[in-house]
Amino acid sequence: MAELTYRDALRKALADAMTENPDIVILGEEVGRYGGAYGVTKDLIKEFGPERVIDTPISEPSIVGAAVGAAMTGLRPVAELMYVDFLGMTMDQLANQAAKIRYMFGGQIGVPMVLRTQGGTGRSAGAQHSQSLEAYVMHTPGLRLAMPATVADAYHLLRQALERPDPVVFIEHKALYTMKEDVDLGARPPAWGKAAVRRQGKDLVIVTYSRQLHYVMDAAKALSAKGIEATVIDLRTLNPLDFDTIREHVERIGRAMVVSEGAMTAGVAAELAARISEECFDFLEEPVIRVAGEDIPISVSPALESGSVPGPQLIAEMAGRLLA
Amino acid sequence: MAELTYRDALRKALADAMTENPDIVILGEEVGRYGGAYGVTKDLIKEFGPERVIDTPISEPSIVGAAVGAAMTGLRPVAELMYVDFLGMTMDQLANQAAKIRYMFGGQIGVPMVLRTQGGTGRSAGAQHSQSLEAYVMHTPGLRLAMPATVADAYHLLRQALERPDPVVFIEHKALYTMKEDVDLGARPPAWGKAAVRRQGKDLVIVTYSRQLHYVMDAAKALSAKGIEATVIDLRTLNPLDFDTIREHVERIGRAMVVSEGAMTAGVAAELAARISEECFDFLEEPVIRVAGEDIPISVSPALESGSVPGPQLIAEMAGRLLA
Amino acid sequence: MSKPKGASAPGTKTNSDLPELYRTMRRVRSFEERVGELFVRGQTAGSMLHLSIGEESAAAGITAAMKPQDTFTTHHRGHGIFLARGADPKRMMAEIGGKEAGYCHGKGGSMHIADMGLGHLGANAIVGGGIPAVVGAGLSARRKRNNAVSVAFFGDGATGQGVLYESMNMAALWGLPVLFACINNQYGMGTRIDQATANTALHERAIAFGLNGESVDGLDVEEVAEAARRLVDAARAGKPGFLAVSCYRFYGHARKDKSPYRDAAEEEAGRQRDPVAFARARLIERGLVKAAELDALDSEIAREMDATIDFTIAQNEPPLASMFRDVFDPSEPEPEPVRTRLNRVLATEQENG
Amino acid sequence: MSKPKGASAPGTKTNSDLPELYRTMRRVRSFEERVGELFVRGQTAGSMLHLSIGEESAAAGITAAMKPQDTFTTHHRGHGIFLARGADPKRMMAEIGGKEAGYCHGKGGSMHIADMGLGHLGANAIVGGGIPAVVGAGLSARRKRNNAVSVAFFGDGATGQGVLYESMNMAALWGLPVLFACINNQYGMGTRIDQATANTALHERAIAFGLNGESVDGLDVEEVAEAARRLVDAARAGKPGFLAVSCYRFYGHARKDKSPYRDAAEEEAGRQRDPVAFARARLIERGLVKAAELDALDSEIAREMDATIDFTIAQNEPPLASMFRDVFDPSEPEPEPVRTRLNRVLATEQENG
Ligand SMILES: Cc1ncc(C[n+]2csc(CCOP(=O)(O)OP(=O)(O)O)c2C)c(N)n1
Ligand SMILES: Cc1ncc(C[n+]2csc(CCOP(=O)(O)OP(=O)(O)O)c2C)c(N)n1
Ligand SMILES: [Mg+2]
Ligand SMILES: [Mg+2]
Repeated sequence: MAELTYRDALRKALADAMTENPDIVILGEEVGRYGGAYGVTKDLIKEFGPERVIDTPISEPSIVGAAVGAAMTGLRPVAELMYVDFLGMTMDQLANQAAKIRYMFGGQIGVPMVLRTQGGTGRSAGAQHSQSLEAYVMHTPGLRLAMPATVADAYHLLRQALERPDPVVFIEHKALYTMKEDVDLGARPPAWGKAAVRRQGKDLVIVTYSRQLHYVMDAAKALSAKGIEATVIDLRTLNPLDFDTIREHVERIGRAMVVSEGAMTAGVAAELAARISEECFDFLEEPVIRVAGEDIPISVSPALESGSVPGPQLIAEMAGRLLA
Repeated sequence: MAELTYRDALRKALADAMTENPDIVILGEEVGRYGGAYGVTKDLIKEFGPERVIDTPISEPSIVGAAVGAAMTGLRPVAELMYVDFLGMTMDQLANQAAKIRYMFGGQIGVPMVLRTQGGTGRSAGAQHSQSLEAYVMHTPGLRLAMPATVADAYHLLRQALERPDPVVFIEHKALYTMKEDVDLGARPPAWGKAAVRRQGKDLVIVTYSRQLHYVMDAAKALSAKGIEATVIDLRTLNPLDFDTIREHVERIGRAMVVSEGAMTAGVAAELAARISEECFDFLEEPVIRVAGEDIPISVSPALESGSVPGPQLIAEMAGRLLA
Repeated sequence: MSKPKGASAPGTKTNSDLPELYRTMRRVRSFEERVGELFVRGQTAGSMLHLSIGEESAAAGITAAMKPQDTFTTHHRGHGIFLARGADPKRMMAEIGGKEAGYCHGKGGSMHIADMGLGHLGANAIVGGGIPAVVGAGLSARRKRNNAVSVAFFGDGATGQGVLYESMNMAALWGLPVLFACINNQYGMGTRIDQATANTALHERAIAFGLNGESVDGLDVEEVAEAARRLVDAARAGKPGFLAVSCYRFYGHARKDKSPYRDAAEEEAGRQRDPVAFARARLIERGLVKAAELDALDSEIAREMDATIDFTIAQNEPPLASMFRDVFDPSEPEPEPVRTRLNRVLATEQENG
Repeated sequence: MSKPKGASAPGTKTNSDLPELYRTMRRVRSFEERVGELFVRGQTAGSMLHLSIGEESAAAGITAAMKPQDTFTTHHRGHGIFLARGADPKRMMAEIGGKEAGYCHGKGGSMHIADMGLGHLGANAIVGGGIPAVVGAGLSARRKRNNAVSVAFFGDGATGQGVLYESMNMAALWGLPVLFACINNQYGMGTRIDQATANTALHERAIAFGLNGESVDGLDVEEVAEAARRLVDAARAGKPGFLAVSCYRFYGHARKDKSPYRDAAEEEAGRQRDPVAFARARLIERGLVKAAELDALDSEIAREMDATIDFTIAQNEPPLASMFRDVFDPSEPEPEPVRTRLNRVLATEQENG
């Protein structure tokens, strides 16, 4: 057991994987000398050299496109987008190229790359640096999507992503980098694609991922004090989606809430709610409740920023009312 | 009443609006001399001149970005993306700029532009020219989204889009351009943001939009022959979303299906199904069924292409089983 | 200084403007120092604050070449440009503090400040994001025949972004009244310009696309102002241009960056290339203004800028309900809050359930 | 001709290759004519077919400069390049017909054909979409020390796309073994090159980014081959390059386009600039091959290419179930079909409902 931050767990995952696999290269803005805007790649350039830790110009479309080409020619690139908000510039290379190449070319070749990035609110960074855009990725056939909520998952999911045969978008949360946990990295992690049940309770199931897991756990604690016990499922990966785990608990409990930081409309929460509603219909005693980001841009004003996304209080309040 | 194609209705909407409003300009690839890849802007350059119908280089991000700047400085641009599949290159300008400018700048100014494009299957155009990407747009706060299914709507929705104070993404369907209808353009259209009930029936509600409306109507006919009567709602705009109309019918009928050509996971069908499931929970006798595009890229092979998206048969079959 | 200055007549020697250019630069310097202070005092909204200290000649020199009808976009390091254009430093500072009284009512902050009244079409947190807008503004100017030029301000780092070349190509093709103004402060975060591109003579690219292109030393604000006038005038006449102003980013990229990737000697030399000090020395050297007068001016500016901090601290945060405002036009319904939706869903439940 | 040709030793005069270059060009011409025929016979998958007739010298000349280990990406008009590189015309034609026997089992079609065996990293229906991949291939080559060059083929229209400049900048900065090969057929759909850019000397942009840059007349395949050899060799040595091959798109943009935007005289003149005819005349003029021999070669090629049509027509469509294959690696579960999902949901309903 060692105390580690989310940031350091990510860094260690990269370092360990790079030590084992010489084909892994990192490319992105400020990943080398600067060590990454959020410090995740700190000193990796010293350890692995500039041929494997490549500082790029500010050219997001071509960073992702170069990763595609590198992946097709025998490397295993980790491209970094400094903010998930820049996904918009790269969606052509990501969704039209990386995601479709194996398919379009009839299975001749895959694109085993990882696109690492970070999203979410918490730094007063404004409308173009605070978004949660995982829904764009989840909606795109051909892409895998991992979003670690814990320090252990930061490590394990990134290691696993670096073994996958297909492109993985790996979205960290900017508010989690300094979070610490005691972790035993030697312990066997859950398999890739498996959700984790973070808490068991008989009254309702809350399905979530990434930073919202922590808000949900806080809410669950508050609910517990009032005698309401929630089962909390952390999805860990949104593609693959471990619906079996969701189904098992929802069918048993009959009440479900989904929580996501992304904007509500046509977002991840919509998919989860739709899926639960259709697959577990006969078991549901109440509608599946979506607690998600407001359908508005994010402000720099800290009050408006935190008001724009779910927090423990809203989650607990709505869960309480669902059971009232 | 005059017989008009969807294409010509769009063209007429542009021409009529441009005649009335000298601030409207069109910019995009091949919109001028060529008349548009699908002929929608045919001869408009002759009528309105190259200052108002602007042929651009192949630079999608900057086409959308230029439209943003033009809209902020007093023009009312209609930017054309030849295929919605190119949205990926423009998502930064669309989602980070056009959609957020009014908000980020505290309401100082809006971005009254229309982004016209077309999507969908039907031409063996392959994975990068056949997508239905409306979910990306619907998920993005700040954007309006219109998707006409009929000739009359092609005209009226485009005219209305050209009066809106905010950015409207206007997605046509490539398989509809040659569709003909007898239309009376003088008749008062439904208000912007209102859905149209295309058919009334007591047994189930089918909510859809764009080309799938026609498949749904075909399916409804087949169902009717078997004694099943469907109410069919054509959304016309996905933002604003006319949920009141959906609610009214679903609450009365108790069974709903949503049909969309877009990939199922985290798509428009997910939003509609989630919304109906949560808001109409107590009225639903059966789960809301999603019939949507497969979570796969689109092939050029005509058989695989048409197999990848819903058709009248699948819709009718599933509706029939829902009522069995 | 609360209104944009009209440019001098084309071709005028700019020497006579030096006192005014100095004053503008001094105000930018002082304002930015106050932003740093506001941050230290924990009164900014976040830490993503990018000071333009060292780059004042670009702000002063280029805005001096612009006319009232002209428009512009800026980047994440755009305070100085906006102030030089005539912004109210109080409303700027309040915006940086995320306050209701700010230019954007606390929604935009440092990186998304704008003022349509001054033709400021907006700062941008997307590197290169504001560039194509000037092409559209150029199209508007041409159609409206309003003789306006539109200037895109951006950093050397933005030369990595493809949209710049797309936009330059369009501007050249259509002969638009547009200037691409690149503030080359030698760094994009921790990446020195020669670590980001093989040919650091950035203006050569513009020439290859058919624009006027120049690089100028930002130490001397008069040189900047003259080059800007040449290029803005040509743009107004239908030949778009590109101007790279070479300068040095005195401090870290954002407030928390201590620039460990630069060595002390380099920083020292870079800070020697101070356009404000250079202009001051020249004013005295030319006998245009006395040192004591400049001291008095500097103090007056310092007092003005001090007041921006007090003003900002005294302001309120925007009200929570304002969150749903301005997503769409005020004539449109606001987006429904999650809470309202859930209240309805859960209320129905309680009635019917 | 079913394997890629090794390049001649650097610096060799290419004259001696002319018969081979002619043969390659002739095969491309014949193949493309058959694609047109297949379309007329209603046997293609769709009508988005872009013939490279008139551009054969770029395909033949540049691929002649490439070595077996080299890789490349192409654009929507890439049949000729792939064939010149050594593709099997039957599998190509089958792919264009959307058949199971095609290179991509009918999923890719004309615009998404690829063959890893020949280093073909894929055609692209996104203008400019395949360009940045060669930067990545260049990084691989360097890390793997495999001495491979990667070539991005694209049209003049792709010079409107920002990714081209981003990628050229990266290639120059890192000294990658990469060539940007622009087939300048004067048009992007209905837009003539001078209607898309102010400076049509496209190679000047590359030079401004620090690459080697040349423009060459595509009428003469030997000139193309020589320029390509120079630039590919330099790229292999670490100096990336850009080569614009000027030619003329003989026919419409895609099969249905009759090019009403071009006048007859221009088309006539353009088609006079026929690289295949030019090479043929030169072969005879130099006494290298007799006309009768060329006639025999042409007939042999015609027969080979005729067979591609028969082959294609005889092939099957891919089975419907293959639709779910190859979204992900074969070791992974296939995406669940909508029908399967609905069957489960509706079955549960029937059990429990
Ligand atoms: C599209 C995009 N990529 C990356 C970033 C992160 N980022 C912010 S500023 C910056 C450096 C910009 O350098 P430059 O353009 O030279 O401006 P400077 O900071 O030097 O003023 C980077 C990489 C961003 N904001 N937007
Ligand atoms: C990103 C993108 N924009 C637009 C198109 C539509 N389109 C297909 S080919 C083409 C013209 C391309 O011209 P050029 O690059 O010169 O190639 P050519 O057709 O002349 O070979 C256009 C605009 C596209 N496929 N992709
Ligand atoms: Mg800089
Ligand atoms: Mg061309």
